[in-house]
Amino acid sequence: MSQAVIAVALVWVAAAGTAVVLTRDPLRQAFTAGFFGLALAFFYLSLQAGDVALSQIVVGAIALPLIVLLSLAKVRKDRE
Amino acid sequence: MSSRARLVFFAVAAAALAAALGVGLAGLPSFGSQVSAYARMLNELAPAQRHVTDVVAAISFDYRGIDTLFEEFILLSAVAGISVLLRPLSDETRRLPEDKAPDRRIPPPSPAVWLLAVFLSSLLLLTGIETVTHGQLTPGGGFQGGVVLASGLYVVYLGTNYTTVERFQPNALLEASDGLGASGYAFIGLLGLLAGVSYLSNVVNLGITGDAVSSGTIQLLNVVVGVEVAGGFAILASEFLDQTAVVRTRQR
Amino acid sequence: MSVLAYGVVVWLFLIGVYGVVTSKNLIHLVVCLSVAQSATDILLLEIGYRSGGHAPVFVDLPAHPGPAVDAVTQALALTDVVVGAAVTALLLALVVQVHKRAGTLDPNQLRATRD
Amino acid sequence: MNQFSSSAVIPASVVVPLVGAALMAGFSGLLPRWARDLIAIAIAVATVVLTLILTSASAGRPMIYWFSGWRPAGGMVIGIDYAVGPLGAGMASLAGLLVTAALVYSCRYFDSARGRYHALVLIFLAGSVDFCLTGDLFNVFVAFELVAVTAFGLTGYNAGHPAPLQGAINFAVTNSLGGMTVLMGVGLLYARTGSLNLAQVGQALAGRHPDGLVVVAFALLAGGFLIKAAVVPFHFWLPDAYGSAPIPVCVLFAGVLSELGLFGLIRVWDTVFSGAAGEPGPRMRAVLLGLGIATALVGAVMALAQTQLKRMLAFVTMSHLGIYLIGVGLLSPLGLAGASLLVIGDALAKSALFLGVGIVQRQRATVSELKLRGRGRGLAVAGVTIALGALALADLPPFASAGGHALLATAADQAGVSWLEVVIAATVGLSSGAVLRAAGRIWLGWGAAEASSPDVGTADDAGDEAEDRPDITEDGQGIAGPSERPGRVPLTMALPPLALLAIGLGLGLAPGLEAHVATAAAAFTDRSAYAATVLGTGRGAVADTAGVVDSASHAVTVSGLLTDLGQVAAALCVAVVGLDRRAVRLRRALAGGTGWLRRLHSGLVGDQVTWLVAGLALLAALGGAALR
Repeated sequence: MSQAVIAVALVWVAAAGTAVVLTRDPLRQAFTAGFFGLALAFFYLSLQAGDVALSQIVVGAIALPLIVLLSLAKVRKDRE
Repeated sequence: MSSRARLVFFAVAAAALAAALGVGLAGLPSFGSQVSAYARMLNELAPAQRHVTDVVAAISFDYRGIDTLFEEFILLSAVAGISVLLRPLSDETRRLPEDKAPDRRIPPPSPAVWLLAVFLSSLLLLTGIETVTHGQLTPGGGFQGGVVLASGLYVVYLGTNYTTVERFQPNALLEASDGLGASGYAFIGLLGLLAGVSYLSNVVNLGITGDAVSSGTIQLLNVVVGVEVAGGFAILASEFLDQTAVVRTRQR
Repeated sequence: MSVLAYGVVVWLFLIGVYGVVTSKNLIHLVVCLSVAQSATDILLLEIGYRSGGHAPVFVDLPAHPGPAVDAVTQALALTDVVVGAAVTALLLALVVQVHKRAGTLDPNQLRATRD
Repeated sequence: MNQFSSSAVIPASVVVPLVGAALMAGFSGLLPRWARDLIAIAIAVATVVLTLILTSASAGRPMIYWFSGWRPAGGMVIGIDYAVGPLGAGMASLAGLLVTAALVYSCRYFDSARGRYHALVLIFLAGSVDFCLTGDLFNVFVAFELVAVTAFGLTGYNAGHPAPLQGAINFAVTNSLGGMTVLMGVGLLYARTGSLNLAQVGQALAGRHPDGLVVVAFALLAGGFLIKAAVVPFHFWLPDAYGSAPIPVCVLFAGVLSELGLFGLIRVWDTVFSGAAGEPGPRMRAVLLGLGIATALVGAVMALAQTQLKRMLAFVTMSHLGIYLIGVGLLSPLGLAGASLLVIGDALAKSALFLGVGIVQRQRATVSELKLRGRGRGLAVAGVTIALGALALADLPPFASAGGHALLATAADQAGVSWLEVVIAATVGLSSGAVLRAAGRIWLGWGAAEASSPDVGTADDAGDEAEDRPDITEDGQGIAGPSERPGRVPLTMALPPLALLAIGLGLGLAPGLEAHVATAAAAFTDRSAYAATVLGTGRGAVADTAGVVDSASHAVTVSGLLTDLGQVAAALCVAVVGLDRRAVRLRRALAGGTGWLRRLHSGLVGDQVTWLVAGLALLAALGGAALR
């Protein structure tokens, strides 16, 4: 894939990663983190790393956000 | 340290570390300019030697198969650790939501939702199995397929209500598949020893490159990894769900 | 291009660590740690990239496909993704319990091990 | 033993504990508690036997095992190898021995969370063995993470209390960052050399002047290992984790876990970086000795300031890690041999100490030295264990640690830094003195019942809170807690600490042990012989060990024994000063003078990570100064 696509993906990854860190509210962060996971997967795909991209999607965009949300739900329930 | 002092200290330290990393990374060959001779050799040899089309699978499960054995046990340890951490302790009870208000029954999910969940989860099941078993051919394999299989189970959780699933207690089955998958990897490695070669040597018939059944132990290992990962991730999700849905601190 | 590619690695690692240092919520902290961790995968894959290279999947290729990218670093990154997921999940379990036992998620309020 | 069976021992030493752990995790719900205990202990013992076989079989020259049958071809390494030498295999058997002791001890100690405890402990063992034997850089990273992930879960095992959970979080965050730096270092070296094999990477770097990339790769790898080894300023997580983990887990941590970090450091130095052009050795020695001295002294001073026994032992552990780093950092075979023998001797003593404290905790429901004053009656086993353990840590002959101390002293002498003896004696005097002070207060009833330092933090109470109250689980298999039914000390808890001390004594009496260890260390530090054996380029390449062995067999001298006794006397003095009523002003002054150091140990993960970043930057600067 062309250099331009990779460059765009790199900027996207850096911006999304920064957004994840700067999103201080965990609930919103779960969504930015999912978005970051997708950005990473896209970047890996642009580097011709299909296996890693697939892992990144199932982990970064599905499994981890799910567990973060469940942890948040538990924490909120405890506070009630 | 006060939070201000910490921030200043961190800023200085991080700037120094960034400079150091910059110096180190500047020594790398320019981006995209070269690939190691080791990698070139494996790209060239693996399809012929191991009857795979996805060289990454051959490296993960054959050339560097012992790495992946330990990787599976990292996952197993994490799942076991999470089960330990989230086990209901002596001051906690497991209480299903309807126990709180016995007169108010939770309505069963509507048939449409149920149907959708069954459809979605069977779709995920098929995709998962396909991903697991074609690891030697295309990107994907035991790990990725395993997570997809586990997510099929999540969908069942979502489509019915969790307490119904909870009644069936599928955990023993999931734990067994987690443990069987991981030990299966270790046992398949023994085939090499039994054949008089090395541990994890690929001694099973390699088949024809590109066939649905090919690449010998690479495919077998993918299958056991799929079994382990599916069980492991399902346990993981159900431990966290359990905490949210049924585990309560006992009132004092 | 090299500056951008390797610069992103340094940036993501340090911004993730910055998040860990300044975090006021343990769940946020754990996710920041996973951001720092992704920098390592990016570095590995960048090391193995070859401009114009095709994926190390030798199926349906044109007659003269040219060089492939490094499959070794991909296998390493694959392992690291799994390790990262395992550690993140384990940390979240710890966080859930800490909240139960200490009643707070603010890492600066956790004083049970202060000397 | 024929070719096949002797080589199959190598993979068996990791496969046996792994298979056991996986089946334990998957099916142990089907087995009663006693069967789980028995199976887990049998597997640990089997692993000890396998690694002991390897220790003796690899004494002549390293055994190389290529997994998946991929031997190097055309000068290029294809697969992953285990490069088994007596030092690595010996370390692995030490891990197995401590795991066995911990498993026996936990039979009647707490609930096993349906066998997952056994699974985690056995995987910890397999990871340690892998770490000690592997010859592949990336596999080192995988082993690093495997050991770490099991350790995080085990630290937080008593999930009903805040202290272990916080300790586990600090531990997990800092050590995960360590894993990341290791992996980045591996990536950089791979980019430079195109290989992941220690021997081949070392060959590629040998004889060249290190540039920025190699320096930073070293700093990242060393940083990761030093985080695990809890070297200043990466050490803050250690007291939090070791001070709050369950006692049987502390045994594994104090004896093996951090030592693995030092093992990784010296392994990578000796196989990869030591061949660099420009004679980096002497400058690197200065860096490592500086870090070692700082760690030893900070640990010892902090140990003295503690009244919570587990946290005190955690700092004692840390101060001894500093001493090992001094030995390793001398970068000579004799120094490494001294450190190795000390690791073995001290591990046995420290484990016995932790187990002794565990008995006290079970019977008295507290680990506060002050609350326990004069309440030692009826705890004879624990008293003997703690007193003897502290003396063994002070290198009292004939414990095995005394031999290690002698080797280390000779090595320091040969390197022209004999003043290190003073640093070591001070460290050992302070840290063992702290333990002896506690023993005096508990069993002799000496000293006051309140602290001399006014600013005692919360860590003191955390010890009581973190007591290993068995948390009864859903299967109802928990054992009644100590507060409910202390009763007599079960044999499974009394025997392991005594057995460990006896082994330490027996090893110290074994003739020629110093020479054996020195031979092993000489082979370990010979980079080109290692590379030739792994890559199969020089069949006859055997490290020259004659000179080292000669020094080693003359290391134990009368003056050396007197130094040992001097250390023991110093420790006793420290203990007396710590207890005597007349020394109260001195104690106040000391407590006031070290208050700033204690306040740095805030237990906050944000502080710890900040120190970690600063330490990495420092290491990069020092590494640059040493290597270029």
